[in-house]
Amino acid sequence: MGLDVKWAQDWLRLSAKAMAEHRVELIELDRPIGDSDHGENMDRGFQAVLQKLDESPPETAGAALKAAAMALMSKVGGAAGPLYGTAYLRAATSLGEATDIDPEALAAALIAARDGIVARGKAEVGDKTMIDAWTPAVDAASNAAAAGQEAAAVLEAAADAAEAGAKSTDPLVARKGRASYLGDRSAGHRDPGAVSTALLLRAAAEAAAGPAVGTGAGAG
Amino acid sequence: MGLDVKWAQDWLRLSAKAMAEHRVELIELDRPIGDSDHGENMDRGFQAVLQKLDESPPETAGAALKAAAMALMSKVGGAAGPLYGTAYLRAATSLGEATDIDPEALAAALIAARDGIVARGKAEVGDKTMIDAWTPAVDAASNAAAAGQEAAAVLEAAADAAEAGAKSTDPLVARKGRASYLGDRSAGHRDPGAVSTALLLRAAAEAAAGPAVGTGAGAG
Amino acid sequence: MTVGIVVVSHSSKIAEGAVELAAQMAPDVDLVAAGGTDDDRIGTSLEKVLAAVEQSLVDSGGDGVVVLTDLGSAVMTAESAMEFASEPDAILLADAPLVEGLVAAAVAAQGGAGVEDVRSAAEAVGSKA
Amino acid sequence: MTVGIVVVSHSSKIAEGAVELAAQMAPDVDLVAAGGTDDDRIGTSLEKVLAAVEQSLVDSGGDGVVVLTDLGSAVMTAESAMEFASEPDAILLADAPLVEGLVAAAVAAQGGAGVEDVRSAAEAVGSKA
Ligand SMILES: Nc1ncnc2c1ncn2[C@@H]1O[C@H](COP(=O)(O)OP(=O)(O)O)[C@@H](O)[C@H]1O
Ligand SMILES: Nc1ncnc2c1ncn2[C@@H]1O[C@H](COP(=O)(O)OP(=O)(O)O)[C@@H](O)[C@H]1O
Ligand SMILES: [Mg+2]
Ligand SMILES: [Mg+2]
Ligand SMILES: [Mg+2]
Ligand SMILES: [Mg+2]
Repeated sequence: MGLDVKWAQDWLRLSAKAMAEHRVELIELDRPIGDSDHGENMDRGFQAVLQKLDESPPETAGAALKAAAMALMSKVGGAAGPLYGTAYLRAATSLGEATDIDPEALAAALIAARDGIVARGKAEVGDKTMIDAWTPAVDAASNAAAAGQEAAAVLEAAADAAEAGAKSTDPLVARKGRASYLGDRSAGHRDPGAVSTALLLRAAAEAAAGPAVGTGAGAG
Repeated sequence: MGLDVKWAQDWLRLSAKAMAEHRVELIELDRPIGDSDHGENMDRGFQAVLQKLDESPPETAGAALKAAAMALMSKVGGAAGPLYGTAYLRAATSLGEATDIDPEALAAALIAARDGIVARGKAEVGDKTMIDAWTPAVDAASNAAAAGQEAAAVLEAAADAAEAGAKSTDPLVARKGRASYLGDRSAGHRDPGAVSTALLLRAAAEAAAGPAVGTGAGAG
Repeated sequence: MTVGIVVVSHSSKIAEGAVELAAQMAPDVDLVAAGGTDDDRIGTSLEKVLAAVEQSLVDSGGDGVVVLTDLGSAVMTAESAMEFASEPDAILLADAPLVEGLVAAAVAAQGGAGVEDVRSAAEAVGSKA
Repeated sequence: MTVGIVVVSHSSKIAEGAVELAAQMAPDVDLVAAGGTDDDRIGTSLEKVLAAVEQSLVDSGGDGVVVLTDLGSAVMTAESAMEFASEPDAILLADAPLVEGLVAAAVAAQGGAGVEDVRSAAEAVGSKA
């Protein structure tokens, strides 16, 4: 049995929890190379996601991610809004009506998400953005899926790679987003969006591995 | 006997009267090729000039023009503020402490005023600005002074030339100021600043020719 | 009818002020401000931008809409809004400085320029007139 | 201490909004808004600009001041103010888009750049990051 709407809901609920818990950390990361709002943005955005899930429980994983996309685009307020919004929207499209998501479909959805961020933000690996977490993550997920691993393991590989990718932004000079205003002075700081990406993918892995969380899980 | 502080005060009071009377006309001229405020700007500016003159009556023509310059720069609000402000300031500097201004000194002050506008706004004749009124005006004034004419006649020559200069802006395409945003569509309209310049120089001629006007005239 | 213009800024004050400034030279052009987050913090809001674009599509009666933006994330929000808009093909995003480009675009629209020319007017803004 | 920055706009809303936006990325930089006429119509005021520049000269403690402007008459008002300022040589006018240039200048000032480099940062603003 692959992943379903319960997983998607758990993922989003664990994401909201992670954003709330790491709110201050993400704000502090955004301070030296941004405008000190990434934690606030993500927390607000995922609170809106929770509200949407409660208001109208989705029938499929795709529907859950689409609802999340709309909430993030409307409520985040910063660059992360259209970026994550587009990512979740493309992932939702990739998943379609699927109710039993196998590892290949999962990896394809993650690739679609990453491609959406690239389409929206035009960043490449090395530009010191969330793409530096997403691209190694989707590569790791694809490899794990191709190697025949379970969905939970695929997501764990993605989360591990995203964490490493986030760390890899430390020495980089930003070429996209607000941090690019700082030029060389952006080096020596970790990109906040890459860190939030790692947190979100870790939440996805936890949702696939662990027991149910939160309230409205498993409507499908 | 040349011009004195009484002339300068009369000039400024007649200017204020002209701006109030032509307020709507200047607004209408500024509508198709600007932002419909030139009449409002000039009226407000010269009301502030009157207030300054009443508050502290100037001792010399130079002091009167300097007070007017400061009032115009602060209260006009549009391009005409720094432009006329600089003009009156340079004219004041040119006149210095003079209490008996001969036609040569008068022409020199007008030239200084025009040069101030050029220094501030970088416009040339043909750019469809107030310079298209000022430059023929100072040329006519210089010629009249060199030909040995009286101050009143010098100013009348300047006013006549400014009026012709203002009319000459009708077919021009604006290359400076807001009207330049319109490109070719600025042709077929008279420049409001050139018209206000003609009105101000006409006021100068009337002040030199006629009897005293207003209240606080002739403190020097 | 003229081309409509939407102003997407991180600040509702900037968007409103820019609209007031441009309106002086373009009184017949529909200028719509979409600044700030939905709760008026500094940031952008897809909902605000989408609502502004849809209003502008109606106001401009088929003549098209040009969108101006300030910083990069406003561009991304505007692009997202275009994907959700009812007539994406009628909307052009200008790569121009917000305030200066808006005045140029508004004057072009007031003069009856088409949507492509309005965008070009914004993008052509160089040194200050 | 950092370089001070003065924002001269025809609109007090634009000037204030731009300062709020830039302050997020440059919390230690003194940013002073000088927008609108003295009675807050659309336009510029020598008195407001001069007061802003003098305040900025003090705030910046000798590090210098960069002035950003929107349309042409704001440039002329700023140049006039510089003639009356107590330390004209410490003030540089940037030929840059107001909002976009301000953010770049503020970030440069926050990073400790000198007055010439702060101006250059504003003037180097190209496509949106
Ligand atoms: N063009 C882009 N492509 C990919 N990611 C980007 C881009 N611009 C910004 N980001 C990401 O967005 C993060 C900042 O998000 P956030 O603080 O919410 O937005 P803002 O910068 O508008 O305040 C950055 O750390 C970076 O990872
Ligand atoms: N660079 C310039 N050089 C000379 N005159 C100029 C310049 N820019 C504008 N003007 C004059 O200013 C007049 C407009 O004044 P006004 O309406 O008060 O200012 P604004 O255009 O800022 O609203 C124009 O008609 C023109 O004569
Ligand atoms: Mg941020
Ligand atoms: Mg932000
Ligand atoms: Mg005007
Ligand atoms: Mg004006």
